[in-house]
Amino acid sequence: MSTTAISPQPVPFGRRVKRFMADRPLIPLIILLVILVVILQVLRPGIVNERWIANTIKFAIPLAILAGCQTMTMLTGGIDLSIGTVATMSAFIMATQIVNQDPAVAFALAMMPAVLIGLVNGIGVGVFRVHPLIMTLGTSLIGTGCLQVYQRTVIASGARIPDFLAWLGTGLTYGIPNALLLFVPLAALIVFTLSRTGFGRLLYAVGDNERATRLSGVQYWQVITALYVISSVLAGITGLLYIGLIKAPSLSLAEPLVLPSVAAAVIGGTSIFGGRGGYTGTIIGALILTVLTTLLTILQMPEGARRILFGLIVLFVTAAYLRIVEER
Amino acid sequence: MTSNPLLDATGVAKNYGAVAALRNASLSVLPGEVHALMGANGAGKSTLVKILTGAIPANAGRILIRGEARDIRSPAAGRRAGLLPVYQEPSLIPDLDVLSNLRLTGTPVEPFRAWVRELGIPDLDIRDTARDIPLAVLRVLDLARALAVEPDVLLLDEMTAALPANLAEKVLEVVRRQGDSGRAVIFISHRFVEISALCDRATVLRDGETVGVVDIVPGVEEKIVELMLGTRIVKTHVAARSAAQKAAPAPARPRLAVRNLRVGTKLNDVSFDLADGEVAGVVALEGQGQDELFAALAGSIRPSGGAIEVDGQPAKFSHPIDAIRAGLAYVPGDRAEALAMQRSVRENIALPFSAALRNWGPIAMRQERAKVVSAIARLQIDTRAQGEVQRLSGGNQQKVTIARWIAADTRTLLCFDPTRGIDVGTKQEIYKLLREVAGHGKSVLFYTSELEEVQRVCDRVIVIFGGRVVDIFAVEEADEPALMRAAYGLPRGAKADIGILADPHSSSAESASSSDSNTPGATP
Amino acid sequence: SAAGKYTIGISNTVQGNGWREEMVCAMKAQALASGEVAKLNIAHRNTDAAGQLEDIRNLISAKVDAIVVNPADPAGIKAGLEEATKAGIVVVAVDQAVTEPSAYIISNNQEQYAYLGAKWLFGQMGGKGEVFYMRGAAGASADSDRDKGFKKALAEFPDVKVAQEVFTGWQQDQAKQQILSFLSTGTPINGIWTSGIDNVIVDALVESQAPLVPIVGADNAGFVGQLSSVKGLVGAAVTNPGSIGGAGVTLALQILDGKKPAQQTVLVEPQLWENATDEGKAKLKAAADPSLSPEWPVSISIPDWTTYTKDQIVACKGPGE
Amino acid sequence: MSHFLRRQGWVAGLFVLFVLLFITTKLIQPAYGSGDFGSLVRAVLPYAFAVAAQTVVVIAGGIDLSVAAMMALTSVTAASMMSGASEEYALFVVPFVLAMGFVLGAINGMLIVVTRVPDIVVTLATLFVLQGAALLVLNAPGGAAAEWLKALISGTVPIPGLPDGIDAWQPKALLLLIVCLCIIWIPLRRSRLGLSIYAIGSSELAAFRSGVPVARTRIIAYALSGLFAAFGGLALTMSTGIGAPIPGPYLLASVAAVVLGGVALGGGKGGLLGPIVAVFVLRLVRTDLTLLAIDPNVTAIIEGAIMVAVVMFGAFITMRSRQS
Ligand SMILES: Nc1ncnc2c1ncn2[C@@H]1O[C@H](COP(=O)(O)OP(=O)(O)OP(=O)(O)O)[C@@H](O)[C@H]1O
Ligand SMILES: Nc1ncnc2c1ncn2[C@@H]1O[C@H](COP(=O)(O)OP(=O)(O)OP(=O)(O)O)[C@@H](O)[C@H]1O
Ligand SMILES: [Mg+2]
Ligand SMILES: [Mg+2]
Repeated sequence: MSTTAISPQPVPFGRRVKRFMADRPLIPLIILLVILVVILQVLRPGIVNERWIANTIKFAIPLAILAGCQTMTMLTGGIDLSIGTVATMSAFIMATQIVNQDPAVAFALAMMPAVLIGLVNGIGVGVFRVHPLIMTLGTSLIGTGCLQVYQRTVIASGARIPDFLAWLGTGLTYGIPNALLLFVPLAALIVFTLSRTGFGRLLYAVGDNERATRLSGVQYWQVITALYVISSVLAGITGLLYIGLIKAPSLSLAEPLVLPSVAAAVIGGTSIFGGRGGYTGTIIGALILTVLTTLLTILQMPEGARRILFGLIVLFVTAAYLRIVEER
Repeated sequence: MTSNPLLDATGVAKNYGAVAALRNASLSVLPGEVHALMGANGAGKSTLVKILTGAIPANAGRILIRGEARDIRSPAAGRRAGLLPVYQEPSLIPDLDVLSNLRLTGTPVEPFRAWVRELGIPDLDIRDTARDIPLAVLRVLDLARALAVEPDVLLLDEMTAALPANLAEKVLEVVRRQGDSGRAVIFISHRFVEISALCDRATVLRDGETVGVVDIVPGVEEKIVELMLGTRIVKTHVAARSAAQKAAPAPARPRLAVRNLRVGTKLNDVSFDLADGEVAGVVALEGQGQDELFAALAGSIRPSGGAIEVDGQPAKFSHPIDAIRAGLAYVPGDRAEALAMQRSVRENIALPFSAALRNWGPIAMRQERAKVVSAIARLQIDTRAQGEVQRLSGGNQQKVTIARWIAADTRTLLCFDPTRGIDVGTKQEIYKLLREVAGHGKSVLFYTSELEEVQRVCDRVIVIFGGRVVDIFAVEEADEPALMRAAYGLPRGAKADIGILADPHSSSAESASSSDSNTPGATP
Repeated sequence: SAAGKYTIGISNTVQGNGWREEMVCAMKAQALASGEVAKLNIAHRNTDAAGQLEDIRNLISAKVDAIVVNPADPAGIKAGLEEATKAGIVVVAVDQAVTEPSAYIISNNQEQYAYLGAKWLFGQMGGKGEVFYMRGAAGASADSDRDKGFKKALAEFPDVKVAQEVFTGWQQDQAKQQILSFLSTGTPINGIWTSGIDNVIVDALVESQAPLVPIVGADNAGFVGQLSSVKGLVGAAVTNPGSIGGAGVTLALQILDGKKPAQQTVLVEPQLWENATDEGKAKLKAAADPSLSPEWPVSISIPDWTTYTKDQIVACKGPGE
Repeated sequence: MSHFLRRQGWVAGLFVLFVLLFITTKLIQPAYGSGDFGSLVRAVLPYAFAVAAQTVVVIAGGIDLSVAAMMALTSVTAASMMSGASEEYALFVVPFVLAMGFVLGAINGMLIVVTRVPDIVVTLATLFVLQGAALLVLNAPGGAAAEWLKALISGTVPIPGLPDGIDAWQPKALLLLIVCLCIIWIPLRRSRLGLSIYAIGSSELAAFRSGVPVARTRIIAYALSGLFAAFGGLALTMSTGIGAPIPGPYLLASVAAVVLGGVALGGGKGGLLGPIVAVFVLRLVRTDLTLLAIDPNVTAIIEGAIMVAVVMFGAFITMRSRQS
C-alpha cells in the first residue's frame, strides 16, 4: 500500500507549460492582455489599428508611471495615495505659471510641491512611522486644499498648455506616440533601479523585514524618504505629461488615476504587503486596464452592467494570473 | 514495548514544486517511547511533523493511528486524533494574551498553569500579550499548552534549540515522564546529549527518506551521524585546539573593551575585553542580560551607562550602522529577525553591501556573486530552494545569517547562539569557521546555550548572572559543571550540587526525585 | 463692506470642479457687492446627501440667517431644510430643485439645457444620423434631468439614433479616452452631445484628424473660445451659468429684506450660442473670455440677479476677507 | 490596571480629545446644545457603521474597499423597495437588506479565500461590481423610506425619572447606534469566533496551527463587515429618505477613523470603541470648522493636518514608551 513518492515519469506537458510560465510571470500577463485585445477585435472588427494602438499607449503611459510610483512604494509595504494630488498640482501650476513665467521657472515651480509633499510623506512614514496610507491621504488632503487656495489667485490670469507638453502628450512621430520618448528611458531606469542598484535591493528588503535591514546597517528613514520623494517627483512629471495629453487643467485632473494605479501594480504581480513584485509586470497591468476601459466603453450596455463587468474582469485576471504563477 | 505502534507512517512524500522535501519517509512510534527524529538540516524532519499533524498535506503516504488509517487534514483534526505538535516556530497568536490563546485552542487553564510552573516558569502572568514574552518562554508555553490536553503523541520540533540550559533541563525531564506514563513523544533535536539522555529509539532521515531506525544505546552516535550524513563524513569531534591555534598574546590594546556597561534594569555592570584573534564565549541562563549586552554592542539599543571602546577609541552607537562601521556585526539567534524571508539567498547575503547611502548606486554584479558564492560554499548552504529564503530549512536559514557577515569580511562577529537548530555536521563547520575567522586576526563574541560548545570554540568564557559578569574562565577550566555552577551565580569551587537540585526556582519535591543523571549539565 | 447685517450659510457638495468653484466665487462676490452680508459661512467639500445634511445642521447650529444650498439631491436633504425653516432660516436652493416646499429655488433648468442643445444638434445633423451621447456622472440627479431633456428632443427626431452612450463622470481624462477609443472603432457619427465636458472632445477630434462633426457643449471658457477659433468646427454652447450662486444670494437677501418673490421657484432659462449663424457668432464673440480658466463658464453674471463686477468674481473674495 | 491602560490608553486619550473638542465647541458657540448634539450623532451614524464594517476586517488582517459601495447598494435597495410600499412592508425590507449585506460580505470573503487574490484587489473589484449593481437598482437618486424608519433616528429617548434636561441629551440615533453595534460586537468579542478573528489578523500561520478554521473565519469577518455596511446603508436611507447609487465619502473616512481609533492596519489589534470615538472626533471637528466659518479650502488643509498630526502623535508616544 506504500505509494511511490516520486516516479521518474516524464513531467506532463501541462505541468511543464505551467512551470515555464511560473518562471516567466510576464508571459501569462501578456497572454491575458492579448486575449482582451482579441475580444475587443471580435466585438468591433477593425478597431485594433495603428491609431487605436497609439491612443491606448498614450493613455496607458501616465497610468503606468503612476503605477510605477505605486509599485515602488508597495515594495516597501507602503502605498502612495498622494500621487493623484501631486500630479494634479504640478499640472495645474505649470499651466497657470507658464502664462507669464519663463518655461524653466514654471517647471521649477511646478515640481516644487511634488518634492515638498514627497519629503513630508517620507519623513512622516520613515521617521515618525505614520502608516503610509494615512500619511499620504493626509498630505493629499492638504495638497488639495492648497491647490484650491492657489487656484483662486490665478483665475484671472487664465491657463495655457505649453506646446512642448502638448507635443509630448498627444503628438505622434511616424505613428509612434512621442510620450514614449519620455516613458521608455524612464521605465528602463525604474526597472534597472529595482533590479540592479543598491537602492532597489533595499526597497525589497525593507518591505520584507525592516528589522533585518536595520541589523544589516540600513537606515530606514533614508530609504523611505528617498522613496517617497522619488515617487512624488515621478508623479509630478506624470502630471506634466498628462496635462499635455488632456489639455484642460482642472483641480481633480489626475485623481481618477489613483485607484487604477494601485490596481495596475497589483495585477502586475506586486504584493501589497511588500517585498515582492517588479515594474515590468506593472506596465502590462496598466495596458490591461487601459484596454479594458476601451472594451467597456464600446460595449452597449447599461453603465451598471459595465461596472460589474469591469470588476469581474479585474478579479478574474488577477486570480488567473496568480493561479498560473503560483507553484503549488 | 512490543505493543502495536501508536503512530505508523509509511511512504510519506512531499514536493514543493521541483524540490522534494520528503521522498519516502516512514516513522513508527510505540506507546511509552520517546522517539528521536534525526537528520541533517533540510532532511525533512519538520516537514514530516507538519504532515503528521495536518499543517500541510502530503503528496503521498499512509498514516495509521492505533492501527486505523486516518486522514488528518488540519491541525484541529490532528488535535482531535491526539497528536499535539510543538512546531519549530512559536505558535501562540502574537497579539492575543496567553489566556485568550488557551481559549482559542480550548486548552484547560489549570493544567496549563501547573505545567508552566513545572517547566520552570513560576511567575507567568497569563494576561501578558504573547508578543511581549521572550522567545524561550514562548517555546515553553507552547509545550505546556500541548501537555495540558494530555496528548497521546507529542511531537517536539527542536523544542530545546532556543532554550537556555536551565529551561532545557526541565523540558527534558517532563518529556521523559511523558514517555514513562505510556504516551509517546517524537523528539527532534540536533543535540546528541539530549537524544542519548532521553530517547529510546531514533528514526534517521536523509534527503527526505528514512534511512534507518536505531535503538539508542551508548555509542550509537557515530552510527546515527553516518546515517544522517551519508557520504558526507565529518569528524564528530574537533580535536582540542593546538597551542598554535590559540590566540596570540593579547596585544596592548583590545579590539573591543566594555566598561561598566549598563542597560535598563537587565544589564547592571559588565566589563570585559575582546582581543583580536580571539573567540570569547558568553554563558548565561535565560534572561540574565545577555540579550541586552549583544543588542547594545550591536547598536540596536542605547546603553544607559558605561562605555564601549573599539580599538581604544570610545564608541557611541545609535544605530546598527554605527556598530557595523566600527566593524562589529551582530548575528541574532532568531533568524526571523535577520532575514528578508521572501528574498533570495544571494540578496540576503549581499544586504549589508547596499546599506550605506553611497552604495545605493548600480551593483557590481560579478564581484557580488563571487563573494556570495564563496560564503555559501564556506557554510555549505543547501541552495536547492535559494530563490526565497523562507523555503530553506530552519538550519540553512540560520547559516545564511552568518554567511552575510562572512561575505562582508567583518572584523568582529557578535554571534548570539549561531548553532541554534544546526545539524552536527554543519555545527562542526561553523566551529571551524569561527576558529578560522579568529585565525585571521578577527574576533568573535559568542553566546551559546550549549555549554559543550564552549570548549570547542572559545578561548575564554565570560559568565553573566543577574546582569553582571560573575566570572571569566580560561577555556581549560571551562568544563560544563564549572560553567553551570558559575551560570547559576555560585562561586567558583563551590561544591554544592547543581542542575535541577540547585535551580533556585524549583519548588516541587518531585522534580528533585527525578533522574538527574539524564540531565545534561549535571555532574557526571 | 462690513456694515452688513446678515450671516449667510452656503452648502455645496462638489469640490475641485470649475463650474462649482465659479458658483462659490459668485456667491462670495455677490455677498460682498450687496453690502448686506457681514459674514459667509461656507461648507464646501466632496460629499453626499447625508454629508450635506450634516453641513446644513452645522449651519443651523451656527445660527445663520439664510442658507444657500446646491443640493446633492433634491429629496435627500428635505429633513435638514425643514429644520432650517423651522429655525427661522431662509432657505434658497440653487442650480437644482429641492422637494422641501418651504425652500425657495432659483435654478438652472437642466432638462431644458439638454433639450435645447440636443434639438439644435439634431437640426444641424439634418434630422438624421448617429449621435455620440456623452453623459455626466451615472446616478447624479442633474444627469438624469438632462437625460430627460435629451430623450425629449430625440423623440422629436425619429431618424436620429444614438450610436453610443457613455458616462464621462464629468471627468476630462475619462471623456477624452472614451472619444478616442470610439473614434478608433471607425464608426461613423454625425454629431456629439456632451454634458459640459466639451473642450477635450474638440481637442481629441483635432488631434486624431477625425471629421469635425457638430458638437454641443456648455458655455465653458475653453469651449466658447474653440467655437470661435477652431477652423471648421460647428457647435453650440448652452449656458449653464455657475453665477447662479450669486443669484441665490440675491434671492436670499431679498427674502430677508421682506421682498418675497411671487413663486417659490425661479427658473433661469438656458440660452444657446451657436457658431453656425452670424448672429450666433456675434454672441459667442461677446461672451468669449480667454482670460478665464477654461473650466469656468463664461456667463459670469446673470442680468437682474447679480451686481458684482468681473474683477470681484475673479478675485473670489467674500465679505470680511 | 496597567493592562487596561496599555490596551485602552489610546481610546481614553481619544475620549479626552472629544471632550476637549466639545468644550471648544461650547466656547465657539455658547448656544450649542442638545439639539445640535443630536445633529452630530445623526451625522456620525453612517460613518460609524462604515467604520465598524472596516474595523472588523482590518482586525482580521484584511481591508475592505467595498464598504462605501456596499452602503450605496443596500441603501438604494432599501429605498427602492420601500418606495410606494406600505409602512409595514419596511418591517420586511430591513431584515432583507441586512441579510443581503451579510451575504454579499460573505461572498467578498469567499472570493478572497477561493481566488487567493489579496483582499485589497478583491474588494476593489467588488467595489465596482456593487457600484454597478447599485446603478442597476436605481440609476438616479430616488426611492423612499418608511416614516417610522426615519423617525427612528430623530428626536430623543426620554428615560422615565430623569429630568428633561438630561433626556434631551439622549438622541434616539445614539441609542440606535449603541444597540446595533453592541448586539453584534459584544457577544462576538467574547466568543471564540471573535478570538479567531483577532487570531487570523495577528498571524494567519499561528492561527491555522492553533486549529482556527482560517478560511471560515475570514468569510465570517467579511460577512460581518457586509452586515455593518448594510446598517450604514440603512442609516443613509433613514437620514436622507432616499437611496443614492453613487457611494459617499465613506471608504477613506472609514480607513482614516480605523487608524485614528488605534486599530493597526496589519490586523490583530484594537477594538471597535476607538474607531467609533474617532468618528465622533472627526465629525465634531467638521462642526467646529463650520461654526468658525473658516475658508472652506482651508478646512481641507486643517482636516488633513489633524489626521496626520494625531497619528504622528500616536506613533511618537509608542516610540517613547518602547524606549523606556
Ligand atoms: N516551501 C518550500 N519550497 C521549496 N522547498 C522547500 C519548501 N519547504 C521545504 N523545502 C525543502 O524541503 C527540504 C526539507 O525541509 P525540512 O524543513 O523538512 O528540513 P528539516 O529536516 O526540518 O531541516 P532543519 O534541520 O534545517 O530544520 C529542505 O531542503 C527545504 O529546502
Ligand atoms: N507552509 C510552508 N510553505 C512553504 N515551505 C514550508 C512550509 N512549511 C515548511 N516549509 C519548509 O519546509 C522546511 C522545513 O523547515 P523546518 O524549519 O521545519 O526544518 P527542521 O527540520 O526543523 O530543520 P532545522 O533543524 O534546521 O530547524 C523548510 O525548508 C521550510 O521552509
Ligand atoms: Mg526543521
Ligand atoms: Mg529545523
